[in-house]
Amino acid sequence: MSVPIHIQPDETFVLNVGPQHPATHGVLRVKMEMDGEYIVNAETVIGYIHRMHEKMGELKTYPQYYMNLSRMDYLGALGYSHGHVLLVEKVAGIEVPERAEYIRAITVELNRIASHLFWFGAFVMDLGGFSPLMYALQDREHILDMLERITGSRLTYSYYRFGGLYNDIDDQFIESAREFIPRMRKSLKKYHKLVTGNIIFIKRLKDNAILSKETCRKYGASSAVARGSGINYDVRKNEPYSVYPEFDFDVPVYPEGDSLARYNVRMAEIEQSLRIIEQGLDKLPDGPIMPKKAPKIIKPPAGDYYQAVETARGNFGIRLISDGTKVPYRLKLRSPTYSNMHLFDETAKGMLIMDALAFMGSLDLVIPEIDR
Amino acid sequence: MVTYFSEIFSGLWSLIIGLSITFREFFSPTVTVHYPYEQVVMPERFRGHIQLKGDEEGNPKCVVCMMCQRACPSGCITVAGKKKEGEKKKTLSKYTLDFTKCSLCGSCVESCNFDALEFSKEYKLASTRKEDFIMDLMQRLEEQNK
Amino acid sequence: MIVEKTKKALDVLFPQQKAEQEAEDDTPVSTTPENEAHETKKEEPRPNGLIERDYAVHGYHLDAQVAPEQLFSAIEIIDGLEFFLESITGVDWIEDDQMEIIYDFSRYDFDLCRVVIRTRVARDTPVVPTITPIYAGANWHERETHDFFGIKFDGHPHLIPLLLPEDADFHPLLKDFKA
Amino acid sequence: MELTFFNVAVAVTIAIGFAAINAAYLVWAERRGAGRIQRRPGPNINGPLGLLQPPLDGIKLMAKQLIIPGGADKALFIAAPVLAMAPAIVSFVTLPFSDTIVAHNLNVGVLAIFAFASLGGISLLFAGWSSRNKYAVMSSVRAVSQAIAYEIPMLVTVITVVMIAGTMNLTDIVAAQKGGIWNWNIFPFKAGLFNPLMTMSFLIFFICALAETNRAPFDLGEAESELVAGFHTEYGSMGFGLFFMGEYANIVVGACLTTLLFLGGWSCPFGLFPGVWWFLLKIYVIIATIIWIRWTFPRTTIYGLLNLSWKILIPFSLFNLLLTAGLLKVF
Repeated sequence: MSVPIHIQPDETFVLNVGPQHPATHGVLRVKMEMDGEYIVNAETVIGYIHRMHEKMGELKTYPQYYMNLSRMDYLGALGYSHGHVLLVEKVAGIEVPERAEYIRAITVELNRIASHLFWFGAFVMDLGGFSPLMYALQDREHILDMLERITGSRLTYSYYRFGGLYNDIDDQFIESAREFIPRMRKSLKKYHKLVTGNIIFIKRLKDNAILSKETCRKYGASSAVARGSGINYDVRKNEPYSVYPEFDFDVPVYPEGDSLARYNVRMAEIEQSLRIIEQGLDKLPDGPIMPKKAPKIIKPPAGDYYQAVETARGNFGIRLISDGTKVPYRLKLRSPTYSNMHLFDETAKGMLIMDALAFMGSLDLVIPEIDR
Repeated sequence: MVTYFSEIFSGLWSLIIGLSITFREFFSPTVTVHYPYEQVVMPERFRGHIQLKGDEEGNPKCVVCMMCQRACPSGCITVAGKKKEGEKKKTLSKYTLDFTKCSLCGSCVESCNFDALEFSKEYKLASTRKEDFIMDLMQRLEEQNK
Repeated sequence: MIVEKTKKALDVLFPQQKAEQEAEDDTPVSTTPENEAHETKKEEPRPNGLIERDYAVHGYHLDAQVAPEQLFSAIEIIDGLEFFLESITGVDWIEDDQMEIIYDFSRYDFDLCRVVIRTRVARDTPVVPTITPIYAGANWHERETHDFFGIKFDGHPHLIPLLLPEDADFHPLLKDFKA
Repeated sequence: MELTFFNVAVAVTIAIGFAAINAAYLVWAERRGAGRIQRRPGPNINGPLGLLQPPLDGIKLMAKQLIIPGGADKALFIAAPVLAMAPAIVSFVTLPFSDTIVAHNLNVGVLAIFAFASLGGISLLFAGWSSRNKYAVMSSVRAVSQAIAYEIPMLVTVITVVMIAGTMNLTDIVAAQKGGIWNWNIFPFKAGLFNPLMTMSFLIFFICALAETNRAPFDLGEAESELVAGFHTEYGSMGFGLFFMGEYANIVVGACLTTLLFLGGWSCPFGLFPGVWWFLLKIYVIIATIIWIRWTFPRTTIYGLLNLSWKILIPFSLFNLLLTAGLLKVF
């Protein structure tokens, strides 16, 4: 609900929604020039957790770079490793066995659900409801335990290797994944009854920060931010990669463009990921998880290559410029939240600070992924 | 006028549904692990800090081939070996792991062809001094064997 | 079909390549644009022009190299064809003493076409016109490339360091940068 | 009971004692209730079931240093927490717990309590303004606008009840509701008067009580996720302790008032043996619902909150007032 503001220049004061603030989920600072509760203009200041992954990319060989990707976005780490591994396999021409592809798809989708659940809990807590966070984390705990059993760590899995996986999954993982799906559907119903139907929640998010298709295109927004404004763009469908063409799932798109639409998109995405996991578990072939002669030293031919992948937060792209040596010449990481967050400054003009922070919550930010 | 009232009643009804859910949650059992009193069991593939594997008589299987030192992205392993006279293979003299820099990616365990390294199940590693994390794995192996 | 449309739209920028194209069409020469690009890359830098790439290998369809002056008009064509800005990458070619800026574009709808526009600038005077008037989303990308490479984007409204601390005067991604 | 110094001293200490114990152990009840709602046990380490938690918290708070920020307006900064706690405690003096147990039976009991309640809004303004912190100023402005917006419908519903009972003396109001559950003000078919909207005015009063004490969906004053900690951001040890206790004391006062005005005070549902235990039972049921509501709903926006009050609560309560006046005139 943006109201035209008529401000006298000396009337405004600058409020630092500073690096340490409960609503920014990380070290992000928004310098807001405020007139009372209305934001006159907002300037996002990032870089507080910038670790220069791209320089590390130029100093380390390809196999040594596995762990950097999961440190970029710790909530949906597998999606990022998937992009990195797909790129190098495409460039170096490494064959990936069918079973490894399926396990990758299943674990990426599980990780996507875990990331969406964490977002759901944090978003409702941003709006003031504390209990849904605990329910969401409780469901997410099941996923983390499942993934910890097979990969060895809870968040920063370096589980994928060029050509396959670090180690294979066992029957207990398959059985716990199968048993997880109905339980997750039951709690999804609970969330819809507890939060989505709640009138306070709907009144809070209806017509909050409406993004037009044009703004999304100008800023290059992706995932729920673009799909919430009616743009049917999902890298798994637009540029099919790995084993996704075998799964039939649909991409939830809501035309309204307000925070409620972005919320609905992500909740529907959890349902779609459950469908993918179900089909993945049904079609899981046996066989090896690493090619017979997996090359130890990776030396991709010189040239300029690009690979885009759909992660929980949007279309993550890696550009690799290799000069034929063991170490990449230049590795550019295109992080989706970087573009999603960029449109915050323009949209937050004229909004109340409460609506602006609700809008920031609906963008699903992970700050280390913005700063890289 | 009708929508005005229907909106109020549907709003109240959604609030009551919300309350009913938390009411049911109130009476369902707690799911948290009370940490200091109940310990958490780490799964078998859990990646704690790496440790040396001893053969039957307890001395490390490591043959000082330096593969792990080269494979580590952050350079936290330093290995030193010396050749005892009369034996052709080098024996391990010093194996330190700088756990402050280690990011548990597992390249070292993967690159070791002599199965001399494994992940420990250690997760209670809080300490106030940095030096506690420069671990001498040989000494840990001896303690383990005792 | 969108790939051809973009190709035709971008060809207008390279009149001399069009003349060479006619010459090449009537004398069927076997070298496809693919490996012809490889050869030229080794000896002297690639002439400005549009090359069609194989998506399966490279990950994008069209690869156009433009001079810095033509950059603005090229981006306007791309904006006209409803592309969205994916990212801006800077590359420091220290051997041939040049800096390259790569603009990635992709599409929201289903007929897939990824376009890459690249410009090369001299390494010691890296100045490129900004594209923020067309794509507001390029603001941060340009500031970041300025942070890491020192490439000046003239006309940029707010060119202060984004990811590096405010008073940073070093450019970490340059090949001769010593930490 | 005539007014000797001794009687008043005993009555006041009992009232303050009741308020302090209640405020402390409500904190414990809220933390355990919230824990159970979120499938975790809540405080259970200090003492059996965590019952020693509130005193230990109190000691911890007192041990901490009370930091007064640099440019703060010292007088107001210190006055604010006292002003938050004082009205709640003082209004316990006039609250009757049963027809015999009352500290001081004022003839204008209802008026006195609401006079003290309005002081609460001022304490938020002092706290926010004097701690010279942008977040605190914003939250105090919000809290004051909320307090004003919700005082009006609250007072209008109270006037309706006072009109039905004919007096302002709380004991007499409860006496008017004696005899059986159908005689309470919450139900429309009271003897000699049929007013269908009474249940709704109970609901309005309950919502206003929530909003008045900055609780549940209306806790815009100390909105943790936006304004860091709202008006008591800069308060250290006992400053924060007083605000915290003040909030819970206000909740108890709100619950007592709802019981007295609408649920027939200490009269028993089937009219047999009235007594103070019915009164305490009703209070703690209402407090449990307040805690239950807090951990279920998200927060409303500032304009949603003000719209709710000005556009829905005030018209309904005024209409209810006129309807009751009309019915009283007719019958």
